[in-house]
Formats: sequence, C-alpha cells, structure tokens
Amino acid sequence: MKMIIAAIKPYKLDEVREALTTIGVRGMMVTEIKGFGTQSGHTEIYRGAEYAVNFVPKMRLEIVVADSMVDTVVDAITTTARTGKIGDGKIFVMDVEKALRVRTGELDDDAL
Amino acid sequence: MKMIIAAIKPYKLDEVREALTTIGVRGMMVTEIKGFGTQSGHTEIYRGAEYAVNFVPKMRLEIVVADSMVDTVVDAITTTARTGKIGDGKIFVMDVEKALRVRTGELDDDAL
Amino acid sequence: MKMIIAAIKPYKLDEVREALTTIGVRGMMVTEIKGFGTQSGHTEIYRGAEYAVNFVPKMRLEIVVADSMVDTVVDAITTTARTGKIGDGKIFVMDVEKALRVRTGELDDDAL
Amino acid sequence: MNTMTKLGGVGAFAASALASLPLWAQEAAGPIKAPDAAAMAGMVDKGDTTWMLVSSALVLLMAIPALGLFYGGLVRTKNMLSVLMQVFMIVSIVAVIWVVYGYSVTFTGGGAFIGGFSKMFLAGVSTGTYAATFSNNVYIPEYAFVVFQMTFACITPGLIVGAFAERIKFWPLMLFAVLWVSVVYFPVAHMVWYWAGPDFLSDNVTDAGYLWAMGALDFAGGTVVHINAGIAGLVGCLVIGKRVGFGKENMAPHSLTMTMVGASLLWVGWFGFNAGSNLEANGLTALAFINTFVATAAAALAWVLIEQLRHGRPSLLGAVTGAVAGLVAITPASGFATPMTSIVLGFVAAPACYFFVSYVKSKVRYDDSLDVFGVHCIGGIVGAIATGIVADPSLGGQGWYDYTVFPAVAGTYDMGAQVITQIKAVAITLIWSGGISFILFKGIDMIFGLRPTAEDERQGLDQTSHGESAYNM
Amino acid sequence: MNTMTKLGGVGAFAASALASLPLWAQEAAGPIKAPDAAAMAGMVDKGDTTWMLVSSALVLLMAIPALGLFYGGLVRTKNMLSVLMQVFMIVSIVAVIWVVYGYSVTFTGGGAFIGGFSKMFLAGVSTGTYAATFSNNVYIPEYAFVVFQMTFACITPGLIVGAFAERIKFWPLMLFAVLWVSVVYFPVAHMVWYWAGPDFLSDNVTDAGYLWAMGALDFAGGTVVHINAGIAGLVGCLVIGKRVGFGKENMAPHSLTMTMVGASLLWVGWFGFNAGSNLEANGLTALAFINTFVATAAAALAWVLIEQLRHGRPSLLGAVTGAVAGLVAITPASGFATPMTSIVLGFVAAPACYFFVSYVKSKVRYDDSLDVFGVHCIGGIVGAIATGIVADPSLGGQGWYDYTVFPAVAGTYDMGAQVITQIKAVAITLIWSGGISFILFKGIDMIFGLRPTAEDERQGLDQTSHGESAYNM
Amino acid sequence: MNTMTKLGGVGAFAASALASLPLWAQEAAGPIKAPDAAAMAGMVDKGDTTWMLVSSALVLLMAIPALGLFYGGLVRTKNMLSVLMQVFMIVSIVAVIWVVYGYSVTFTGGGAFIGGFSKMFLAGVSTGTYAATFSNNVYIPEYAFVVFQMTFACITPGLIVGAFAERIKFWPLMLFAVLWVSVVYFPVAHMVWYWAGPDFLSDNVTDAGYLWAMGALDFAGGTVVHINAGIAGLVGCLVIGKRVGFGKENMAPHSLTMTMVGASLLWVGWFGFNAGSNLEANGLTALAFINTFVATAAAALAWVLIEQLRHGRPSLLGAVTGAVAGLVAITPASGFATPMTSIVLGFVAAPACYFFVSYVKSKVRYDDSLDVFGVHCIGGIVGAIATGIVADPSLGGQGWYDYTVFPAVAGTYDMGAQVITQIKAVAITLIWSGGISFILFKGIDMIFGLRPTAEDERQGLDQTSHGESAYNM
Ligand SMILES: Nc1ncnc2c1ncn2[C@@H]1O[C@H](COP(=O)(O)OP(=O)(O)O)[C@@H](O)[C@H]1O
Ligand SMILES: Nc1ncnc2c1ncn2[C@@H]1O[C@H](COP(=O)(O)OP(=O)(O)O)[C@@H](O)[C@H]1O
Ligand SMILES: Nc1ncnc2c1ncn2[C@@H]1O[C@H](COP(=O)(O)OP(=O)(O)O)[C@@H](O)[C@H]1O
Repeated sequence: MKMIIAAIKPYKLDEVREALTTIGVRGMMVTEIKGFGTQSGHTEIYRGAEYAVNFVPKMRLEIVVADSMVDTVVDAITTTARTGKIGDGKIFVMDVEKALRVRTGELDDDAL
Repeated sequence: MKMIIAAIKPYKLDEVREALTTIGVRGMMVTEIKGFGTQSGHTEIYRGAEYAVNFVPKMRLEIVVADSMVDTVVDAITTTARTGKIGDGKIFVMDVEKALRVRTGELDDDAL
Repeated sequence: MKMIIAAIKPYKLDEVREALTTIGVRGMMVTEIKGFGTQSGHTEIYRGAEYAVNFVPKMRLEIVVADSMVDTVVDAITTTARTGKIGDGKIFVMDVEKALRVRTGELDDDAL
Repeated sequence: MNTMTKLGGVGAFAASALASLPLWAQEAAGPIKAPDAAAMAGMVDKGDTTWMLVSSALVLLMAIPALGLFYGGLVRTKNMLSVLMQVFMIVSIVAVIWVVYGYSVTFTGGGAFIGGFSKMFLAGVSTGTYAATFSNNVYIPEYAFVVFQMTFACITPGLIVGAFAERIKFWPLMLFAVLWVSVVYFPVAHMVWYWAGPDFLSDNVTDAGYLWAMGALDFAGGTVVHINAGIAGLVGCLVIGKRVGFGKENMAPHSLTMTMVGASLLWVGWFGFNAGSNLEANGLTALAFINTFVATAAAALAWVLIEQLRHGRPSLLGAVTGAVAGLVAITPASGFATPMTSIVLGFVAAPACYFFVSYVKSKVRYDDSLDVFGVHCIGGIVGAIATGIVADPSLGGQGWYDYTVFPAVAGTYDMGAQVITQIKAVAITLIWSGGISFILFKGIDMIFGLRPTAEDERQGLDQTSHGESAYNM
Repeated sequence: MNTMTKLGGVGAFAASALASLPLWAQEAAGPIKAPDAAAMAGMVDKGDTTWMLVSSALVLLMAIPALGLFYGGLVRTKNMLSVLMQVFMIVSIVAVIWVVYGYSVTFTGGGAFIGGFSKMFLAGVSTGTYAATFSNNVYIPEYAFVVFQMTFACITPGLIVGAFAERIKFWPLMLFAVLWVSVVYFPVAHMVWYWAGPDFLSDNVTDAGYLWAMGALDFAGGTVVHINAGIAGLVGCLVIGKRVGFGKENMAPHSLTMTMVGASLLWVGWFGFNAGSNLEANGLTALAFINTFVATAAAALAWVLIEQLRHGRPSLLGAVTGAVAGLVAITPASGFATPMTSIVLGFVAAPACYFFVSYVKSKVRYDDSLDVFGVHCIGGIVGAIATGIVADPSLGGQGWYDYTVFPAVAGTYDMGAQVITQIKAVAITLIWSGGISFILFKGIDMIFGLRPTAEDERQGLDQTSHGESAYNM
Repeated sequence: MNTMTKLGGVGAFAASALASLPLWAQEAAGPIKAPDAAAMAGMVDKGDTTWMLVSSALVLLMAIPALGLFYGGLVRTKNMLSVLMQVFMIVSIVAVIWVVYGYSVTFTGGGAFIGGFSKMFLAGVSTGTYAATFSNNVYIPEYAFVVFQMTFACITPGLIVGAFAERIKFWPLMLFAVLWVSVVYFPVAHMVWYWAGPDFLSDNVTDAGYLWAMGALDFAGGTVVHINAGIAGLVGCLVIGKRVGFGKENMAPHSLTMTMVGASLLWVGWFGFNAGSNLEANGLTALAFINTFVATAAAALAWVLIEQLRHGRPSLLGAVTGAVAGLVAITPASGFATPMTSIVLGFVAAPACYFFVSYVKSKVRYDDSLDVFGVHCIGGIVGAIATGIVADPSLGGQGWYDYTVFPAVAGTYDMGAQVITQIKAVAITLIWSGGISFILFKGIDMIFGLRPTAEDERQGLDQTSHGESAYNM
C-alpha cells in the first residue's frame, strides 16, 4: 500500500474529495496546514507594526491506497486541484508497510 | 524504527495515550484532523441553505518506535480505541530511516 | 527524495524557516500539533475541577528534499531549534518514492 | 415620530398631562400655543431628556457592535473584519455628515420632499433651543433630538451592507453610503418625519413632509429605515452579482456566537429605537417598549416552530433571525398596537420573512448574503401595512390624532383608508429608494468599480482590503 | 418590590417627599389615600418612568446575551449553541406567556398563593393605568411595571438550564420552562411581591401575598429568583444524571472570554434588576445601586483570595464566579444594607458558594454542570438570611415600614424575629420549588424523555439538536 | 465636574431654570443660598437621579467588558485571560477602597491637594444626603454621586495595564493599583474636581482643589483620567522592559473581533463618562453627548484616511484606535465645545496619536504594548490644551462661570490665559503621576518583582499566572 500526501488549495478540497470518491477511494485524513513555497504570503500592519505572513493556508490530504490505485489517485488529484496558478500544491507518495482497521482488525488492503 | 500513524475518535485520545505510556511509549505527535471514510458526516442548515459536512473530526497520532515495539503499540491502540462502531479508525505503519533528538543530537532508538 | 519530519517549539518556527530558506529549501508543510513526550504539560483548575493537560503545543514541519540535501537540512533544523531545554523536539527522516507538482506535473526532484 | 405618532403624542398628552405639564399651565386654561424658547424651557422634563439620551446610546449600540456582530458572525472568517469595518465607518462618516448638513435638510421646513440649509453646521442650535415632541407643550433639548435622529441616520445605511457582504470594495461602498443618505435617506426621513410640531402646526397646516401630510403611520421607521435599506440592499446585490463559489462552496457562518450576541444587543438597543421614538417618557413609551419586546419574542418562536416542522430541528440562527424579523415588523407599529396585537404581528411577520429567506431566495437565486431584503424589506412591508390595522382603536390600537387643531384631538379612524395610505407610503419608499439606489450602484460601479478581484475575494477582504486578520489564535 | 421594600418605599418617601410628590399634595395636608387613575396620572414622574424602562432593558441584557454567554462560555464548543438557544427561547416563550396570563395570575389579588385571571391578555391595562411603588402617592405607568416584571419572569427559568447543560433535549426543556413558570415562579412571585400598594393596603390589610404578609424581606428576588431557580436546577441535574464522560474526560470551558463578557454584562445589567426593584429613582435606588456594586466587588476579591490560598493562583473564572455569587447574595439585601455591610455580605457569600462549588459538589459527585445550585441557591440563601441582619437600623440598615397605616410609618425592627422570618421564607421556597420541579422533571422524562442519546451527546447538541455549529473557522 | 463645568452648571441653570427648580423657588426671588438637607431634598429631580445611575452603569460597562475586550483582543491568545483578569480585579479592588477611604479623601474638604477622613466608610452618607451639581439649587442623591465617581476611580488604573500587558505578575500589579489610586488618582481627582459647590462656594471661596481653583477646565477627566493613566503606563513599560521576542516574533492581535466589540462598547459607555459628568440631565448634557459622538467619528475617519495615504489600505484596528483617540481627546472638552469644533478636535487628535503610535514608538523602541501612552496620554494632552481654545465663547464655546458670586455668573473668557492654565494643569499631572508612578514601580519591582520568568512569559500568563486557557476549542 502507499500513502499519497497532497497539499492543495483549501477551496479545492470538496472537488478533490468528490473526484476521489468517484474513483473508489473510501477514506482519507485531511489536515489544515500552513504551506510554505514559491507562492508568497502577505503582510499585515497593526498600528504601524508590519508582520510578514510567510505561510499560505493549504489542505493536506493523506490517502492510503493499494499500490494498484496510486496512479489513478495521483491523476485524479492533479487534474482537479490544478488551476495553473502558483500554489496549486504538491503530491508525494510514500510506502506503507501495514494497515489495520481498528473496528474489525482487518489488515492491509482489506482495511482501506 | 517505524512510524505508526493512527486515526481515532477524539474522545479516545486520553485512554489511548495512557495505554501507550504504560507499555513504554515515551512520545507522540497528535493532530486534529477531518476524517473521511465509511462513517458519514452530517448536514447543517443555515436559513434554509443546506451544507453537507462530509468530514468527521478525528485525532491523528504519530508514534515513532523501535521495530521491536511496533506490534505491542498497534495492539494497544486497537484494543483501547475500538468501540465496534463505524469510525473507530485506522492504523498505518511506515518505515523511518533516521531519528534525532534536537536537544542532545542523540540518534535513532536513543532519540525516542 | 526524503521527507524530513520535525517537531519543534512553536516560537522557533520563523527562525527555522529562515535557516532552511538560506540553505535552499523551497517549500514545506507546517502543522500545529499537540506534542507528548518527556516535557511535561501543565494542570488547569476550573472551579476546583483539575484537568491535567498532558500535551504541549509544538510545530510539525514536513520537508521533502532530494537525498543529497537531507543532512544539511537536519543540521540546519537541529542547530536553530536547539535551546538545550527539554522539549526541543525530534527529527525523523522517511523515504519518498514520488513527488509531483500539481501546477506543472513536474516530477520528483523537479517538483520540489 | 411621524403622523401616526400624533396619536402617540396625544395619547401621551391624555395620559400624562398633569405630570408632563408645568403646574402653571395646568392651573391656566390648558396648553399654550406657539410658545417661545423661554416658555419652552419650562416645558422640558429632565426625565424626557434622560430618556432621549439613553435611547440615543441604545441606537448606537444597535449599530456598533450589535449590527456588526450580527452580520459579521454570518460571514466567513476571512471577511469578518471587512463587515465590522464597513458598519463602523458608515456610522462615523454619516455622523459627521449629519452635523454638517444632514440634520438641516431633514428637519427644517422648506419643501414636502426635502428641507433647507438654514441649520447647516447646526447653526442656531444651542443648549437653549428645544425640539417638539408629540405632546402639546412638551419639549426636549434640541441637541438631544439632533443626536437621537443622528443615530437613525448612522445605522440605516449600515443595514444595507449585509446584502453584498464578502464581495465589495471599501471606499466605493463608503462613497455609496454618503450619496445614499444624502439623496435617499434624508429626503425620505423628511417626507415621513418632518412637521412643524403640535404647538405650531395648527397655524401652518402645510408645514410638514409629504408622507407625514398624507397621514402615513410609521412610529419608528418601518419605511424610513427598513424598507428603505432593504430594497437598496436587494438592488445592490443584484448589481454586484453573486459571491465567487456561491451555491458550490460551504459558506456557513463563521461564528453564530457572535451572531447571537449581535441579535441580543439589537433586541436590547431596539427599545431605544422604538420607545425612544416617542420622544418623551410616558405611558405610551412604555407601550411601545412592551410591544417591541413581545412581537420579537413571538416572531422568534414562530420561526423556530416553522423550522421544527420543515426540518425537524429548530436552530439558533432561526431563533435570532425570527427575532430580528419581529423587531423590524413591530417598528412602525410599536406605538399603535397592543401587546396582544403585537404578538399576532410577530407571528405573521416571521413566516413572511422565512418564505423569502429560505424559499424565494433559493428559487430566484439572487445572493442576498445576509438576507437584508428578506428580513428588513419584507418585515418592514408587513409591519408598515399591518400598522394600518393594529392602530385601529376598535382593536385597542392608539388610532391617530389631529394636530391641525390646537390642542390636538383624536381623529376618526378608517382602517380601510389607513391601510391604503400605508401601502402608498410603502410603494413610494420602494420606488424612491430602489430607483435611486440602482443609479448610484451602477454609477459607482462604472466609475470606480464595486467589486474586488476574484483572487482577492477568495483570499478574503480582511487581508486584501484591510491588511489584517480577525483572529490569530 | 415586597415587604422589605416597604422600608424602601418609605425611606424614599422620607428622603424625597418634596421632590416625589406633586406640589398640591405638599401644599395640602400630605398624601392622598386611594387616589383614582386621574389623580395617579399626576403622581407619575417621568424620571421614574425612564428609570423603569432602562431597568427593564438592563434585565433583558442580563438574560441575552449576558447569561447565555456566561453559561455558554463554560460548556464545550459542541454545545455552545444549545445553551444560547435554550436561554434565548425561554426568554421568548415566557414573554408571550407573561402577557397572556402570567402578569394576571402574579399581580392581581385573589389569594395568598396565586392571583386571578382578571388581567389575562393584559385586559384593562392601558397607557392610562398606573402601578404603585413603595412610596405613598408615587406611581409609574402600568405598562412599565408589566414589562419590568416580565423580564424577571423571562430570566429566572433561564438560570436553571446551567445545571444540566450539555445533556438535555430542547423541546422537553421548553415544556418544563412553561410549566415551571406557571406553577412555581408565578405563585412564588405572587406570594412574595403582590400587595395592594401603599395608598390602598391600609383599607384592606389582607390584600397581599402569603410571604409578603409574613413580613419576609426580599428586595429584588433572592427567594423568588435565585433560590427558586437554584434548587430547581439541582433537582434537574439529579433527575437527568451526569454527563457522558463526567469525571473522566476534560470538560474545560470552551471560551472563558465569552464567560467574562457574560459576567461583566450580568454585573452591569444587575443594576436594573436590583436598583430597578425600587420602582422609582431616588436616594434609596442609588443605595441599592452602590450596594450591588460593592458586594459584587468584595465577593470577587474574596473568591480570588481563596484560590490564591488553596491553589497558589487566582483565576479569572474564580473572579467572575465570585462576582456572580456576590450579585446573587446582595439581591435580596440591596435596598436594606449599607455599602459597608454589603461588602461584608460579599466577603461572606463567596466562601459559602466556593465551598459548594469546589468541595461539596466533588464530594457528593452530582453533575451541576455550571453550578446553578452552588452559586444561585447557596448565594441566594446566604443573602436572604443575611438580609434579616443587615436591614437592622442599628447596623445602618433601612429596617422595614408599616403600610397598614396611612401614610406608612417605620416599624420597630427585631433582628431575631426577622431572621426567623427570612429562614421560613427560604424553607418554603426550597420546598415549593424543589418539590414541584421534581414532579415536573420526572413527569416530562417519563412522557417525552429529557435526555438525548449518548451518541448525540458525544457529537454535541449543536449538531444533533439544532443542526448547526457555533464556529466554522 | 470641575471649574470649566461651572459654565456647564450655569449654562444649565440659564437653560432649564424653570424646569430644574421647584416652583416655590421660582415664585421666590430666585435660588436659595446654602440650603439645608431638607431644602436640598426639594431640589432633586428624578430625571437627574436616573441619568446619574445610568451613567454609572455605562462607565462600569466601559471597564468591563469594554476595556478588557479592547485590550484583550490585542494581546496573544496565551495572555488573553491575564488582561481580562487584571482589569476585572482592579475594578473590584478599587471599588472597595473607594467606599473605605477613597471617596472621603477625594471629595471632602481639608486641603488643596487632598481631602480628609471624615467620610471614611461613607460615614454620614445616607439616602437623605445630597451632592451638588454645577447648577445653583440642583442636587442629586449623594449615593448617586459616590457611585458615579467610584466608576471613574475603578477604570482609570485599568487603563494603565495595557502598557505592559503580557509581561507582568498579577499580585504586584494589584498592589501597584492600590497604591497608585491612593497617592496619585485620589489626590489628582481632588485637585481637579473637589469644590464646595455652587450654593456654598461664595461664602468660602477657597474651599476647592488646587487645579480647580487655578481655573483649569476638564469636563470629564482629560487630566485626571487619561494623562494621569497614560504617563503612568509609559513609566511602567519602561521600568518593566520589553516583551520577550519584541520586534522579532509576530505579536499580532489574537482577536480583532473582540477589540472591535470593546471599542464599540467604550464608545457607548463613554456617553455616561462625558455627558454624565454634567451631573444632571439638561441641554448641556445633550451637548456633551453629541460632542462625544462626533469627535469620535471624526477621529476614526481621520485615522483611516491617514492609513489609506500611508499604507494604501485602511484597517479596522486603525478605525477603532482613531475612535478611542477621539474619545480621549474630547473628554475634557465635551461640555465646552460645539459639535463642529468637536469634529475639528477629532481630526487633530487622530494624527497626533497616530504619530506616536506608529512612528515615535518604533523609533524610540519602547514597548508600550497597547499604546496607552500614544493614545491616552497624547490624546489627553491634545484634548486638555484644545479645551482652552474650543471653550471660547467667540468660537461658540461655553466659556466658564464664576461661582464665587451667588448665583453664578459668566466669567470673561481669555483664550490665551486659559490655554496657559490648561498647559500648567497638564504639566502638573504629568509630573505628579509620572514621578510617583516611577517610584511605585521601582519599589514594587525591587521588593516583589514585577516580571514573570521568561519561560512563564513564553508559555503565556493565562496558564502560568492563572492556571487556565482562554479557549479550549
Ligand atoms: N519541498 C516541499 N516539501 C513539502 N511541502 C512542500 C514543498 N514544496 C511545496 N510544498 C507544499 O506545496 C505548496 C505549494 O507549493 P508552491 O511552491 O507554493 O507552489 P507550486 O506547487 O505551484 O510551485 C506549499 O504551500 C507547501 O505546502
Ligand atoms: N484510505 C484511508 N487513508 C487514510 N485514512 C483513512 C482511510 N480510510 C479511513 N481513514 C481514516 O480512518 C477514519 C475512520 O474510517 P471509517 O471508514 O470512517 O471507519 P472504519 O475505520 O470503522 O471503517 C476516517 O475518518 C479517516 O480519518
Ligand atoms: N516517539 C515519538 N514519536 C513521535 N514524536 C515524538 C516522539 N517523542 C517525542 N516526540 C515529539 O517531540 C516533542 C519533544 O519531545 P520531548 O521528549 O518532550 O523532549 P525532547 O525531545 O527534548 O526529549 C514531543 O512534544 C513530541 O511532539
């Protein structure tokens, strides 16, 4: 199994979720993160004191799928999350050695 | 070393933390996440406008342990986090190549 | 490529970010987490009811870099994040099989 | 505060004559016609002065923080400050305008549609000048009247911003507010609320605003404030268009806690708005106060019951929305109805507003972000027309009084005719405000542009228009 | 507002006779017995009318948003809206009931325990009818009295909900509130606060509520409001049972910021509650005002000192809890004590409440979520009994006045006897409210069920009962 | 509330003599000199009493929750409760002190710099004693005066805490507050506001505070409250030093929503502060009210325009900061200026404060966390000096009145001389408060230490000083 980690623009979350469901992804973990990258942040001024906000809000998705599904998932995310503007995000793929469903104890692919 | 990533029901956090401490886990990282899976979310209505909330709040645990401890940890989480109801969560195990304790520079197992 | 995951003290975030930029890191994902470890939490009392807060706020950094850069990055984090006090944090290194830039579709090292 | 409060006035007169008149007046043959300033000074009761100052403070409370929070809690976090800022600065700018020329053009004679410039910069107003109430020979310090009316001018344009919240540029909106109060609010307020006063009208029966003279009843501003602002909001949201992502993205309120605080403070402040509109503190003031209270309670209950029937669950947002609908609807009727008819009015207004907010809006698919039209305009219309009914003495209402004779006497009440008059007043307000607002929005849009870029709108107006974030937690 | 305020009344009379009486009354041989409505009209001071309307607004402020925020800030995020909703809708529903029959059964004669139905739907109340105060020949518009008393009826059941917050179904709770005000609040208020008035009692000495006639002193509602609600809360939380996870899971307040805002607004609003209870604006009103201020300050300080001693750290929650304990304790005594004895009372009330909140509760292990019993019932009892002491003229207190003679005269004060009377009044209230509340809770629980499913309780009432979330940030 | 309000007094007298005096006084040859308590009782108007009680509630509202929220919203989440706690407890402790000896040493005669102990524990104050206003023969219940003045004493030290927010220990701060009010606030208030009263001064022309006698004009507390607290704040933040991470870490406000709520409630409450300072409810009170309103509006607008010019974007924080600057600046002038000169004053005060807040502070690099010096001290100085200008009758101002003759008469106005006097009063306040505050801070720092450990400061004072968290969401 692989874990696909993706950082995307927050307002793309619902679209991506739907796209993934249609291709059969049955679960994921979503985290609100601060992204740092080429996309620049903004500055805020409070009573003359300037603060540079270097981070941009992003959504971080973690999806564990069977090896066979990795490419489909990566494609699905890429196509839906892409706007062509800087800050669209990244996708990383990592290996998962073991998976388990707490409720049933099912293992690996059955757990997903 | 392995990283054990688990998504559990929020109110199970304290129980799980205690269970893990008793079996000798000395540290972890906990993140509040939005979970998506079989467990369905709920709908909210604001002045007639309906919004489907597809995500369910979960706690995401990351625990890095020596290979020898993986199974004990997975068991501990499974038994304490299990309620038998949909949404109990998942556990994933991934490989960690290197670990370091910032304060001392200790490496790998010593760092945990 | 490797993913470097670090848990550091929140107020060290800006310093670390700068240190990493200077050594050429061009992106990262930052998450506010609750840390559990040797550093003890604190207790809060509300109308006589005591609650032990076992978690300590930490910042979790995820940085994906080319294998060649791993050590430089780990060093940079270690030196900037270190205060010598308990709770400075941990650094973990994991393998990344694939990386992709959503905007362009660039792969692996080019995606970073 | 307008013709229907003639009744108010005389009701008051009847009720508290002994108390409200200085003794020599009582010992004498009755009230004095056209008193001079020196005489007026003896016709001021410090209880009234205190009440008017308290009421003014309460109406400011309605605008800031109440309206700001009620609206702000309903937008997304990224636009919170923009809404608070819009309301706060509209209040500030209009206050200055009011002193410069607003009061003069609204509350001096001259025409049926607009007043004159004789009191610009409050020329001639001093601690020794007085404003008339609705009771013969009862006066209040003119400064108290100026500031009370000022608060109405300050909050009304603030109501409009909810209709196109989350997608408007700051300065163009401020420009709109300045123009709108000048060519819409001041004239309408003059038409409805300007008149010579009970001790002077009889000698100059034409010295009054157009709608006042027509006999329209509007105790505290159903037409002037709510219909006026409500229709302007609808026009604005149509001209500006829908929010990016409207109907697709989740636009749930970022803090219903703040919305509830805002609604509660609106309720509290509204007593100054409605009961304060009697301009003195007597039995009628107490009536307006209790009517405001129970109509609101009834409307909140009605809205919650509708939700229970339609969705099987009552919501806090529904409760507070119903409450505001009730407050809006009772506004024109507060000094005319009885507590029981006020409860009925509340029960009627809630479903009417609910229908527009939850049904019409989604059918027609216009993006009135915070339901300014559905709540203020519809609620205002229901209230304005219902006023013609509940004011009928045969229903225990206060009827109306004839100030063209001195001292004022009760007029004979014709419900049918009154309802027609009310409808006329509503129509005139809708046309006047709707039409001119359209011209203003279009004009400003063409010249300066009303709307930020889609990118800025996505990031949120707090950061892009104001360079701040509401929360850094 | 009840017998002890007889003193208030006459204190006022003594203090401000020249001011509060119309001149002809002064020139004449003194006050007039049993004046008719026309005469009463001349006995109304607009300063009093203004004060009563302001006070009514302040008491509404106490309920919404103040009480809602004070309670809401203490629950977990997932239940915030449910608490706000419960308080908001109880206010709305009770306001309607008050107009329909509440006022009539509470403030008309008929029996020692409950009034009659003659004023249902406020029949006979108009802008020309007046309510008595505690001073001979001083009247206020009846509508002002109706609405002031209404606010008390609206907030009292709202206090109860804190005891079983986070675990109750909405509609069954609303049903409880309706029944509770009808069979507990209205009767108790009638027993303590109904009487013929200073200009009429002497001709009909038995025309008063049971506890009033007994001579119990309760200036602003220690028994009627706080003990009444506090014991009902305890009974409720026992019937309903503990929250899921109580004692195991962290139930820390989700926003002490909101709790502080609520407590502060409670403090501000409480001046209307206590000083407003004098029904007019004179020196005694000012005394009740300052007593309310300093007793609260002293109790906040005392609570913080206790925390410093016990935990080595003072907390904001402790400070505001102490303040509320002080407000509760001074309520019955506010018109009787001196500022100095009020400070002492505050210093005594805080430790008493602290003991129940932080010690007894955890020992006995009942889950009074927001300490309604520990703060309101205990604080109310301390205050009610202490009133018998601080009212003693030998301690500078205001004593009591005898209205059975006309005009009223000071009665001779017997501290021992008065304390006994106070204890009796407390006991009767505890039994009446405790007993009936138990029956109501049990009955509703059996028929409709009071408690949501454990699953719903876990997910939170905001989503499961109301389909909304307090924050979407 | 001090000599300049002599004018106020007589303006009032002129304006409302007929209304404010009992008839027998009118029928007689005019006001009575040195009336006894019985006579005073006939010179009380319940409208005034109501106004003073309402004003007192409004000033408490300014402190809690308004000031707490305005400040608290600007600190980081981890210190929110510490700020709320500091303000809340300062109010509580000072209220107790006020009753014990504060009122006595401030408002009894004895010396030019401090009063006596004759009214300790409010000895001799009762529901039958009265306090003078600025009008001959107009009195209010003494308790109303005691509590109104109490609220001023409660809020003033609370203003100081903003200067060193996020880095002070709780109890040492409380100790400072106790000492500061005792040796700085009470004396300064006595110097500026104590005098024998209009019906008594003529017989004892020296019976007044030092600055009052000097003829300094301060309607509502520019010197006593704002300059006094502002300079103490600056001294405090210099003695205590900068926050850990100051200039390096992001210290953005954690909730501008709360700051806006605080600022709005400050605006609303300030009407009680300024207009309440007239001690009665007449035309001059209304003038002070409207002046307060428009100066604030103008200052908010000015600040926003400056930001637009300097940063190309107006901010909500700028708007509310400007509003508070305007409120501070108009405070001493509120009863002297005209609405138009008030607007000018607002437009002048904003840039002055802006310059210190955004420029001087960053240049000099002192860490006045919440700009107590930049807003309150600078705004206070601008307002105090400008008062000498706007009070000039040739500019429509109210001038000053001479109470050394009976009844009081208008004095001849010399703008140059008055401005000099104003500057003197400012200088004396700066030196007195600055000097003594320095000694107090240094002393407490040496004996108990003012500052928590760097570790505690990093973790935040909420957890380390109070053992709580503001939010658990
Ligand atoms: N090296 C990296 N490691 C981890 N996350 C990264 C890395 N680079 C970028 N990201 C994530 O991807 C987001 C978008 O990257 P950015 O460089 O801003 O735009 P783009 O992906 O279009 O080049 C960043 O906000 C960050 O969250
Ligand atoms: N494929 C997946 N990848 C990552 N996380 C997952 C995946 N499937 C489920 N999860 C996480 O596990 C949680 C519980 O899963 P769910 O299917 O709802 O219940 P159950 O585990 O009982 O089948 C989800 O909320 C989500 O956070
Ligand atoms: N075994 C672990 N797995 C994952 N994260 C850990 C582990 N141990 C510690 N951490 C993270 O590192 C942080 C610091 O660790 P801690 O033991 O408190 O101090 P130190 O690193 O100085 O020994 C913790 O708060 C936690 O977030």
